Amino acid sequence: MSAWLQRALLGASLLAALAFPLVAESGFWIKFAFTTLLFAYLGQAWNILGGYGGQFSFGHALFFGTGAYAAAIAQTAFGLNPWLGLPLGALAGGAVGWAAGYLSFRYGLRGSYFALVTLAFAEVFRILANAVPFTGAGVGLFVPLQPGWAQLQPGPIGFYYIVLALVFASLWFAWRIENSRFGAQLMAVRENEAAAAALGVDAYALKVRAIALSGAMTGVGGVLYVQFYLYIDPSLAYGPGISVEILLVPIIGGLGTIFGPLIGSIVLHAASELARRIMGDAPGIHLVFYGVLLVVMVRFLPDGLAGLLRRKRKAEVPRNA
Amino acid sequence: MLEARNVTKRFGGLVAVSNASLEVAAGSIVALIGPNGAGKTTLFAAMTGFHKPDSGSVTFDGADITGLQPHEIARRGLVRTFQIVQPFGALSVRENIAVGAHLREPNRAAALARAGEIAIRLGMGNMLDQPAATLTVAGRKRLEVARALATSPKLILLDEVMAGLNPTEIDEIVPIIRAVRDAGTTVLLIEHVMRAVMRLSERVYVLNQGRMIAEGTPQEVAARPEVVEAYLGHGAAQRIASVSA
Amino acid sequence: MSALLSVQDLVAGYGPAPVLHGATLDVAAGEIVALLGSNGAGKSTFNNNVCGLYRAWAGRVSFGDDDITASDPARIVARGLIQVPEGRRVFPNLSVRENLLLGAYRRGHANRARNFEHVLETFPRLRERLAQAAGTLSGGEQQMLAIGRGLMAEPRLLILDEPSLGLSPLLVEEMFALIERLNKEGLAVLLVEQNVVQSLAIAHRAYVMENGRIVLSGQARTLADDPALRKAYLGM
Amino acid sequence: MLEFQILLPSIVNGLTLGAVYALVALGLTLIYGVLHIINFAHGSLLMAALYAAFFAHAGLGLDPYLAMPLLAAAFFVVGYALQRWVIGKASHGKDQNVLLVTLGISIAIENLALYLFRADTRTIETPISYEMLDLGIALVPYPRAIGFAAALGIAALLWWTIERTDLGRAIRAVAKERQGAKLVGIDVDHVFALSFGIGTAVLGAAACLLLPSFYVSPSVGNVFVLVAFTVVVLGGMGSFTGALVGGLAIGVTESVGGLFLGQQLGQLGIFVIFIALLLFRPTGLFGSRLA
Amino acid sequence: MTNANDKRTVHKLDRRAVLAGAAAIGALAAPGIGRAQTPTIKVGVLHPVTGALAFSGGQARQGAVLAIEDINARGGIRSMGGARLEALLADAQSRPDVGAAEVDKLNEAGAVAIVGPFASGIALATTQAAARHNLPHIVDVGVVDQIVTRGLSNTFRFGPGLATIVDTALENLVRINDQAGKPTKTVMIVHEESAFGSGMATTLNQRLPQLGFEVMETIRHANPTRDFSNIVLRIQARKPDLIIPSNYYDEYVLFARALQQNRVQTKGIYSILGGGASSYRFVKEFPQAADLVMDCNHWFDPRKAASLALKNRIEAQGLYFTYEVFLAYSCMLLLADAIERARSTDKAAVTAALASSTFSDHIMPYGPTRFVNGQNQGARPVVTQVQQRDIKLIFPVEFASGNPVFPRPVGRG
Repeated sequence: MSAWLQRALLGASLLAALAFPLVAESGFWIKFAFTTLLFAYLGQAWNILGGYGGQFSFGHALFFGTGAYAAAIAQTAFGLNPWLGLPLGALAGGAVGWAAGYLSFRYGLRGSYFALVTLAFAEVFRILANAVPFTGAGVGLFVPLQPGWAQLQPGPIGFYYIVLALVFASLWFAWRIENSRFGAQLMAVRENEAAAAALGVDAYALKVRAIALSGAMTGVGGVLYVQFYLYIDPSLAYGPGISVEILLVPIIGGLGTIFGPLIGSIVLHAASELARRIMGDAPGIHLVFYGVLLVVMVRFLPDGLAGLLRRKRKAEVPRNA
Repeated sequence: MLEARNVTKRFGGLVAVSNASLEVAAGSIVALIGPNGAGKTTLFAAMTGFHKPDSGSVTFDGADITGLQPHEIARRGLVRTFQIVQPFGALSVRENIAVGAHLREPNRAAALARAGEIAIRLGMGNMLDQPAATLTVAGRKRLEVARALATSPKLILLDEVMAGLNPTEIDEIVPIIRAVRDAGTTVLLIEHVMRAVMRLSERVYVLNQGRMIAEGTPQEVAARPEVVEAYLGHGAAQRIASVSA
Repeated sequence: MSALLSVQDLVAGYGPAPVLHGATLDVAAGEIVALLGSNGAGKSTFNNNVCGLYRAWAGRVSFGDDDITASDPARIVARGLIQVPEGRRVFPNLSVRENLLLGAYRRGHANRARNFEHVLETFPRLRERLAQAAGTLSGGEQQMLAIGRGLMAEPRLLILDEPSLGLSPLLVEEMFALIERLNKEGLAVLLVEQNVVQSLAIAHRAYVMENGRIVLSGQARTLADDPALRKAYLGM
Repeated sequence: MLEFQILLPSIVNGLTLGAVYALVALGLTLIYGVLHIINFAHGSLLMAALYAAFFAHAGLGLDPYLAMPLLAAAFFVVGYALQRWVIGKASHGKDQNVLLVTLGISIAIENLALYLFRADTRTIETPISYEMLDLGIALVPYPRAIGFAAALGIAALLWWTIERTDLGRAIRAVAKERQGAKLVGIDVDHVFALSFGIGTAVLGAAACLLLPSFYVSPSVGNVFVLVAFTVVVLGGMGSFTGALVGGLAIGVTESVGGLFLGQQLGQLGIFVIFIALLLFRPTGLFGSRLA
Repeated sequence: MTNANDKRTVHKLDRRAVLAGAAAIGALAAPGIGRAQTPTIKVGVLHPVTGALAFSGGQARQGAVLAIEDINARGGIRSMGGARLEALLADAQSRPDVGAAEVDKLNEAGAVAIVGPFASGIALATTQAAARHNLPHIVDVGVVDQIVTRGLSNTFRFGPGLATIVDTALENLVRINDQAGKPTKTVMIVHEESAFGSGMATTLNQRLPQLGFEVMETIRHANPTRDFSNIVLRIQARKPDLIIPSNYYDEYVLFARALQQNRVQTKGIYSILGGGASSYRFVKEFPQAADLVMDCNHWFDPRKAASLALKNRIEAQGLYFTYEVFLAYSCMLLLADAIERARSTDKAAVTAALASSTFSDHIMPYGPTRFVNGQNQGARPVVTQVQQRDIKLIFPVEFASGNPVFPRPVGRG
């Protein structure tokens, strides 16, 4: 694809995205777009660590929930304006990310072990959030309904634009990663930690930075979620469901690619919606279809969808060369 | 410039390197030879922080670097390549080399530009945008060298960069290594290809069964029967002697 | 004498570029044939494709009367073509006894007890280590175990990939003596080695591989005297 | 203090609970140890097995303890087929794809159960449901005492299979040295599928032991799956002894932790141990026999 | 043509919608298109029929769907020419965000109002989403008080909230305890960790001491809890007069079984919003464990013929007659009544009709319907007791179908 055509396509999609709420009078499709974009954004956050850094987290709910709770608590207990909740959520998510990274990378956890420890961190937070009073324990936290931009409750269309902006920011950020020293070194660590170290790359510091960044981004997503639904409880915030949903997005779309998470989120949400409409109302049957679809997709698209769309750069690495 | 003193490294019960010492003078090309499994690569790893020596010390540029992390050692200007090539498979050749260049060059564009220059120097100018995973063995070996060179090292440790290359390719790489030295980087290389060792190095160390068994000029070393035996097997010296006689 | 193993124009590799560019080689029953070449010349690629670990790109491999070009390793093992691979590939988490027993997993199961005794007679040192995990053996012992495991399958042809790698000169000597002895007992051997001199000393015929091509071949004794070989390996 | 009065019986409770965890973890640890994959469908396969046990009882009048060999065999076939023709084929040997495939299978199975059986929570009563075994220090319901004994038995059987049979040796060989295994003529894909099948067969047995003292609903797998992961890590991925001891240890931790920290926080202990172990001794308490 | 199993009225969200996109949906929403003959009125039936809450969600959906069948069988909405109700089924997947998205979908598909969504957490999200469209939303189950205290004018809760439930439970507890000569002094509370269990426990801990009871211990357990043996051990050690459990069905089953296995003897089990004691399934499967257990919960009015008819129909389908069923059923009747009076499918008109509702044709033991800030003031829970394998209503007295047996006779249970 020529650079010109690429740019034209990008521009057209941008315009389409901006104009979407004006054309789609449907509240449903706007909310559908909001959710899809929110997970594209969260997936991109995961992609920084998992796709570019090669560290698979099964516990991104840890950052999502922490961001959500930080903003919700600050707002309900201390009357903080939710706009300030956004940076607060980033800070909280980043701090938890840093701590989780410090602990796990310091002790050299990789692969399945890293995945499991992040899962466990999220579980610990879920149990704690259920037990301690300031999170509202099992009852959860209610954010007061105060519609309007001032309190970051701008209505579905407003939220759409906010999350669209976040998605653009995350795309830009991923592009930056691909074109910066940080990103180059991060990818080098993903590909081969020993070789990277031999070239003077401090893999540990890099991974901690990546997880802190990813955590901060995810935390912001949590804040947005809480502002949109005005409610958070421990299993919504820290349950394994949210972690899995976040990581599916970039894996399906294409790991370590700029547009992978966006594509993945669109495909997953469209598949889920399609499954409901095709399979009808009987409980469960559409999710059976969705599950099978997932398996079939992997069977025929082992490199994610982005693998189809972009020039095939990743040739098979010989396994026993 | 680099001095390893009485380095010992054990793996479980196996002593891979035993009390080995070597010295590399600034501006020289030194070779470390020995049969497969002699412990050459382990010694490299012990000097560059990938293995912590069980005893002994390594000094570089006057400072003790024993037990430092690999990236710290690399930052001081001592960089190794790997015998079993370790390309960043999904990245292009240019991007691979740029990872090395980034050690001294934070700017992305500048690092990529430097990667291009180095690739051209190593005769890889036409492969810049190829994913590293698609390179041939020879290409990967070169990439190892290119990446290491991109870090602007003071001393480069080359681990069997000629293994698997054909004679023409070896003839190409020999002057490149010499040029590296002439540009101011000291070279220590592990090599099996004796032809190249003979042509390149000023000093040769021979490691066998983890012990340093000889050192000297290439000619001195090649003349010693224990070296020939270590290489070609027991009795080879006599057999060769009888054949050449 | 018809060939036991016959490889014709084998082209193979990993990823996009071929490593072998059309190698042709044969081994007759009762022979020791040496395949020589430096690191990375393509010898292991050759072995692995002959043994079915990888699917060759082109060419033909036949063993006995069978075309085994596209066979899977289990079937090739069942026919009696056994490889003792480079790096030994013993099962480090299994005991020496278990490693040997598994050697007869696909072939030679009926005579397992007898062959087991025979291997222990050949390698008395393994008898002392029977209960020890293979991963804790020394390099030489692991090499013996790998060969012993190969013998458990009652091979018709044994491919030995770098059996002298990492062994002390004394052990190397022993190893070559052993190979010679096994051959005297009737076993055909394809010896893949870097150790030129000693390999040529025991082999009947030899091939020299460089960059995925056979560049020299002939009677071992003739090759040993070939100045081209000496120059290539010693730079003299 | 109350806590100390009931400490002993609560430890006994923890042990019987832990035996169930161990059973669920045994299959998981085998699959991880051999295939090096984290099987996210494990919980939903357990759920499917519980339904099978339930319908064997409700439909055929088969006592769950008698149905055990039958279910183990049936689930062996299920597991073998899943690995050989679905997971192995679809994952292309990539970890992230294994994750997606097992997740997809798990979503499909769970919701198929929901569709077919509705979300009702179902229970069965056996003649011994309310009989108690008096151990002196504690009363243990018979179903749980049986579960405990059977868990030990199954672990021993697995151990014997893995340690003492050719199949077991082949499995261990494949776990650590695939190339070597191929060179002695082991069909690696077959062994993978066998291991997955055995791991799933254990779930079939576990379901029969669990059902009389538990319930079944489409989401019941989630109740055990996280704990099973914990047990596997605690015991060392791939170790049967580890899974057994780990399961018992987790059961006791949960039980005693619940006693002193409150029932809700009792589960916290599990994850704290889990994290500490991952950080400081990722090979688990027992290292690993397979992996 | 109106047999009970006629499913033709159940409209499925068809695949046209996804293909045709937003514009088509707009057209679809226009009333009457393609159905010129019989006017239909679409109502949203939104429940979590997959995921963790699938059982309750499925039951509630069934109740709502049966109500629609009954309404249509009676001649539909008479004030609108016998217009038939048509259910738009939606699945919240046990998640608030999905529930909220479904509300939008229902709105676009032309729903006049929504009945649902069983759970408090989901209700908070769905009522708010419906408020954005001014779409009337009747909350069938969802006891958390915040649902109706946020000033959403579209939200109506027909059933009682948490505060009312606790009030009723305590009022009756004092009454039966006084009647029996105050045998109960000490109490242990065993509750699940989420919104309703925790909320309950907090309130009980404040109120019980004022009423002369001593709370010996409050045990909070996680969902799921795999083992109740330790909790039972504690109960055995403390020997409270009364146990107050408040948990979901799965946990309640394990709890009850453990109590029975260990032969725990207390003067009574008095559950509040318990998962088991007012469940016919539990009574049938665990007759001994259920015997004489009391529960303060939602319940139908056993004196009304309609309730028993409905019960029989549900049981004929192989289902259990649980509170989700009759609450959703009643809520749908409430909605139909409002549409009848509004004589319109205009959302504002229906909202107004709901706000002024005095609906009485339901099957609940409620006082007169009167909405204040969306909460039905007539709503009240009742106390039931399992007696002779049946569930009897014992409080309030005016609806009672049996007398409380308290304390539990020694040796029983």
